[in-house]
Amino acid sequence: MTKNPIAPDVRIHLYTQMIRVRKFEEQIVALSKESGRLPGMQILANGQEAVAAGIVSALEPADVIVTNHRSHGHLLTRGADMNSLMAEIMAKETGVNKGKAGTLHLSVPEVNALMTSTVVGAGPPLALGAAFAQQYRCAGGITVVFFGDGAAAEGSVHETMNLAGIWKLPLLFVCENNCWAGAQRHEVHCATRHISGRAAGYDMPGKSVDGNDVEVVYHQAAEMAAYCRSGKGPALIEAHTYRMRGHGEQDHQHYVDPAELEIWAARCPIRLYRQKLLSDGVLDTDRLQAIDQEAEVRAAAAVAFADASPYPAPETALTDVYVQPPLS
Amino acid sequence: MTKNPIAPDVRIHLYTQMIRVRKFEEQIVALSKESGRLPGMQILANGQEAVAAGIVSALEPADVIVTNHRSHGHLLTRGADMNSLMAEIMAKETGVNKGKAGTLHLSVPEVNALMTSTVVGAGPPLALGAAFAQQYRCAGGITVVFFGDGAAAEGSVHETMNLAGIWKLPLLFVCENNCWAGAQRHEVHCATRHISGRAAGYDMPGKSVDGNDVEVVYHQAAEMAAYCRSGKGPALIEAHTYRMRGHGEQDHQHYVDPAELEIWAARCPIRLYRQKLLSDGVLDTDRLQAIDQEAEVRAAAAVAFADASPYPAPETALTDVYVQPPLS
Amino acid sequence: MIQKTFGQALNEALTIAMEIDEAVFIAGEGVGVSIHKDPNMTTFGLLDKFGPGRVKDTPVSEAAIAGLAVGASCMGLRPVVEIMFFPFMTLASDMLINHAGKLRYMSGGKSSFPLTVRVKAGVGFGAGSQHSHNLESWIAHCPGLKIVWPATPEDAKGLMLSAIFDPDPVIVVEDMMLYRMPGSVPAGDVRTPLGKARVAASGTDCTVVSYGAALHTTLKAAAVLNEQGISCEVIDLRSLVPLDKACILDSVRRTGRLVVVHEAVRFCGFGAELAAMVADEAFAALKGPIKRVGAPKIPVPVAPTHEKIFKPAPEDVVRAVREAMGKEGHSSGPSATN
Amino acid sequence: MIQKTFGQALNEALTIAMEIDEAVFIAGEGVGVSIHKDPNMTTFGLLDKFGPGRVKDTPVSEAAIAGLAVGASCMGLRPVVEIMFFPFMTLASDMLINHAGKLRYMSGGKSSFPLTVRVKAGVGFGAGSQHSHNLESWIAHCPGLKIVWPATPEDAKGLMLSAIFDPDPVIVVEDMMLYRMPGSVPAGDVRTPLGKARVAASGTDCTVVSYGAALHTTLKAAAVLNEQGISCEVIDLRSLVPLDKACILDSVRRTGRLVVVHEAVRFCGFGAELAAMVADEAFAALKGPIKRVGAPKIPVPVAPTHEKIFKPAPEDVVRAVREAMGKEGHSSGPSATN
Ligand SMILES: Cc1ncc(C[n+]2csc(CCOP(=O)(O)OP(=O)(O)O)c2C)c(N)n1
Ligand SMILES: Cc1ncc(C[n+]2csc(CCOP(=O)(O)OP(=O)(O)O)c2C)c(N)n1
Ligand SMILES: [Mg+2]
Ligand SMILES: [Mg+2]
Repeated sequence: MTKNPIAPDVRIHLYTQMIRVRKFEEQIVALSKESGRLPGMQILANGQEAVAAGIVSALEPADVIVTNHRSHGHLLTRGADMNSLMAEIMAKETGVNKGKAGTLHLSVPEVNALMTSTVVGAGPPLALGAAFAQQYRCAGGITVVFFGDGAAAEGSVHETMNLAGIWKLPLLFVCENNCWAGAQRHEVHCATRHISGRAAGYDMPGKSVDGNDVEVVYHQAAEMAAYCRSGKGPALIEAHTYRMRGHGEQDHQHYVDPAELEIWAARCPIRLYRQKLLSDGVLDTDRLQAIDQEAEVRAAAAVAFADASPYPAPETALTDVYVQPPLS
Repeated sequence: MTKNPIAPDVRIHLYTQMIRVRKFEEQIVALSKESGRLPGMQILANGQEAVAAGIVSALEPADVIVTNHRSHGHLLTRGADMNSLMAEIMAKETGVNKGKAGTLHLSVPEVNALMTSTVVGAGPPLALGAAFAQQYRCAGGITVVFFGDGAAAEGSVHETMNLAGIWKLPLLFVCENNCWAGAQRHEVHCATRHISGRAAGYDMPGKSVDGNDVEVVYHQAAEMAAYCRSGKGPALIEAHTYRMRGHGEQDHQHYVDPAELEIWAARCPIRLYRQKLLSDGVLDTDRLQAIDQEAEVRAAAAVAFADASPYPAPETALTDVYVQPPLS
Repeated sequence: MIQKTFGQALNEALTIAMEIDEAVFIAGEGVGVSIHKDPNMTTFGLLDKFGPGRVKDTPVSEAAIAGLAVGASCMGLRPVVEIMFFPFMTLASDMLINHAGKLRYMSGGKSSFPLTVRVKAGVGFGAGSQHSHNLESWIAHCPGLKIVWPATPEDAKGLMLSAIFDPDPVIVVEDMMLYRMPGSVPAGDVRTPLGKARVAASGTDCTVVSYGAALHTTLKAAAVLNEQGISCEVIDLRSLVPLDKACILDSVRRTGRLVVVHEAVRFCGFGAELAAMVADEAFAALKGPIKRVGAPKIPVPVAPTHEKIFKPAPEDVVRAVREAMGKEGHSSGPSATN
Repeated sequence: MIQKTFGQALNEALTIAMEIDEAVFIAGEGVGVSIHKDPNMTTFGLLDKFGPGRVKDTPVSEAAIAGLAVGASCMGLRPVVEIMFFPFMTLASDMLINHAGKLRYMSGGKSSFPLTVRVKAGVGFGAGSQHSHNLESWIAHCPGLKIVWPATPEDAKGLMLSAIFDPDPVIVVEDMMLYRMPGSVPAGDVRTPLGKARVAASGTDCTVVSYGAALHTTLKAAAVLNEQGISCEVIDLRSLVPLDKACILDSVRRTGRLVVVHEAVRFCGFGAELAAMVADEAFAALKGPIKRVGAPKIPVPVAPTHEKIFKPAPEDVVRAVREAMGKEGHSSGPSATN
């Protein structure tokens, strides 16, 4: 595949996207240390920002994304509003889902982040329906579904790949292989090193890429998205990356080899890209600092907004179950 | 793979197995024309006898088989008693499962035909447990699970292959690709022509073979069974064959191209093998007729036995749910 | 009104829905090409009429079929998908329970899921418990879903149309024992509202609530009881969720007695909810014990002699009503076992 | 008796079972290596003690995990597998409902399935409805399965041991809200029999039946009611199937009143079966309406203000008992919605 060089503004965009995710989640890390600030578990994309930024930046507005429990990167890079996202993570009334999603089920339909499921492996069948609707309406647009290497073991993923392969749906599978499913190493939950090897069994192209190199991910996404858009059918990208902060904030990684963490820390996608942009002269340290600064301020403002928001009124717990609630 | 020639007595055994299945099912065809003789649907292995005979004949007594809704061939070749099998198909008290299985759930643990499920795709996860027990006990023995090309689309099959590949279980997957899942042609329910191509994605060997050539199936089964037995892990055989009488006896195949049926009729595994044994001088027409005769008589006797048996007593419907029934 | 079978009525409902709304499509195993060539089958002829673009045969992949419905409905389509037999609903249950029923709520009301799931239910065709296992109480227990169970050709058409155009996920149970039942059906897009029960026979002594094929068992029993001088008010529930509580409570407040009849296992069956509701909200009106007629807690058997034990018969309903009336020694039968 | 937490008691039960029977193995997602390093977790330390041969970490494959248990138990092993959270039971439900619960019956009694499924339940940890959804009534409705729900460390150990060595499939529900609850636990292989309820507090005015974490809500309410001069007999069910009908019926025949309390959605919840059973078999003894305290029919919410609406509190039980006693205006609360 010929990689045409990426325009400077796009490269700056890619960096900006990653740092915004990082700063946003750093606020969550801080909050999760104070008890009672955040309901439920806190699951972060820290270390995987290049996958979200690289994939989502290659999409068009009409494209749909479906994500999972590790969703912050996908949603922010897709354009979700930081304030209402942070408010939702705190389960506040001003949250993007009125405090009914919490951190695990954030969905932002207004930016085509259509559905989120924290049931591992559930994203693909949901995305199947979205991609089918796009094909059915001939409206153009593709659907991208993010799932983990652990999720690849769920039967639902197999059923979806087979059906997408038969119907030639515009569905891009993005497997973030971060070496872990909970406390289970990849080899404990997956029979093969590369999940991309399964694509052929569903008559679709599959590629494994370095998920910590945002430009590699971006190029691969552009290529595969074009393939899906052209009507040829589904495709699979496996992005090899690493989950830097454990499964969630309550996970202190007692089972993780510190040496392995160090290796991946050195491969931090943001640090790598910062160096690259500097050495390529796309940005100087001042502009970089300004971007980082702005991201930091923005994230802090989101927390302030969320803090200022109340929890939803108790009785609203009973609404939004049905469009047309049963009479009785 | 070097195919050592098959001993004459084994070849005669293979033929005998196939013709016994055919004659047994011909009785069912006749019975299903008389209303009220057989409860439920009647699903036959007609045309697929070579898969059952070839695979099962390559197994050892300690090996376990798990089968599905199209089970007659697997069970008879495994050594199930014809009388109690026919009685069970008629849901009689003398049936192998006391009239509680009917034709769809026949299981014959006494010959290690351990479990049968008519839930498509359920066999593999059940077989996973059996193969795990064999590995856990280091008792030797492998598990063979029969499933269809349609079943290959179920998520449970994927989950099982992945887990068997990780744990290196002594589990032989046998996919009978008979070109159909109900009224859906293979290409309507499967993204690829060959299901064996998926094996690599689970780190196991996979082979597609001519399922209408009993010796080819037998050789492949012997090779793969040895592989599983050796502790190397699971393996997959895809046997290409054809469902000659439609999905079940109520299916008149209005959607099937008669020309296709003719082609496969000419490839009838029994006819082909009869010719081969004759031309190789393993059997002469008299001995062949004697074998066919014996199978016919045996099958007719099974019907007589079943006919002479009563339906189970009504109150026995309430037993066998639990080993230790709830008190209340 | 035109004479149609139950299956033809369902077929007409799908035809009308697809004609009036491009957003309606159907999918499932054999909904296009079927091994049956039978006009009494719900999807008969739809592939020829509407083509493979809107009538989608699928692989044997229940989770994906349900996911297809959830995802496509979230995009504004109106999927009508089939889960062939009720026991296979287990394979679709994550998509239906954890997604179709919950995603709207968790979106804060931003998303909606106007999908319909058709499922075949029923006891008495000899296929056994992996093809036959009525699980309506599972669906009814879970938030965000609706479930209807027509007992007549007219309601088969009317409820199917209402389900397809309802803005929420609706499970439509098709009772296999009824496909060939004839009846008069109104022409055109005539809908039976969800959540409205029907008084199938009015009476004064005992309220008997049922649905699906069991309703007809109940009506037979009511006729017998009539000759014995016991007047039953028979209610055809039609819709389990939403539930027409008012209709049931009003009737029980008049009769003072309740019997519930269904073919599902009695223990924790839907009848338990009806009995519990009445034992709370209409307690003051009750003159006798609430009886439930349902299956014993065993898998659906195969042998004809066993199926008789499993499936409620008119005599069972007659006995239950007489017990509710205090006219017979109390017995809760084999179905008491849990 | 030794002081242990609920989680430690479960852990001890697994340890004892694995020590006394080689056929016992455990499997599930993180039952070996867990992100938690917490002695209050059921499987803590078992990998070190028994090794990877008997403590099997699995992929995220619930159907395969359940199939592993069904198949291995049919071969004579005693699998103890974990389905991490109750909503994921949907993914294992075909294997459990259509296979674990039916294969013995369909084998004509030739096969048996001595398996145990551990599942985490509970409301109040803020993770929302895809991690929290109590589905005990699903299991209880289906033949061939047993289900227990301990409320104390002693029963956690005793029921787990009974479940593992029971010859039939048993689902053991572990209430997450109880893992850290301390209590005294008998040493050694001491088992709590399946199907025997426990009278947690004897009383004369009203029978209140509960299980799991809801039992403790109920006991708090009973104390309040005592001060109001209302004496409750609180029954800790412990085992839902088999159900100790005699214990419940006997109590209601003495008190004349029944209130059921659980954290599952009230509509079609397990409480409906208890209410229906009593409204039939103990009708003559009833002095007031049967009340059910349960969750409204909504997905388990996330916000603390919403969780309060969902989860039954002692005040809700107090109100229900007073209503059952005719001491308050009738109100069935938001949970009436279906
Ligand atoms: C069906 C289901 N089973 C188990 C879980 C619990 N769980 C949450 S995340 C997770 C690991 C998922 O691993 P992976 O798919 O690789 O995603 P990652 O967390 O690594 O991003 C598990 C087992 C779940 N949420 N859903
Ligand atoms: C889970 C499930 N879905 C649907 C069915 C209905 N059904 C029975 S057999 C069959 C086709 C199976 O095709 P295949 O696996 O190729 O087996 P074959 O009948 O061709 O031998 C279907 C869909 C079922 N029994 N189980
Ligand atoms: Mg992962
Ligand atoms: Mg087939």
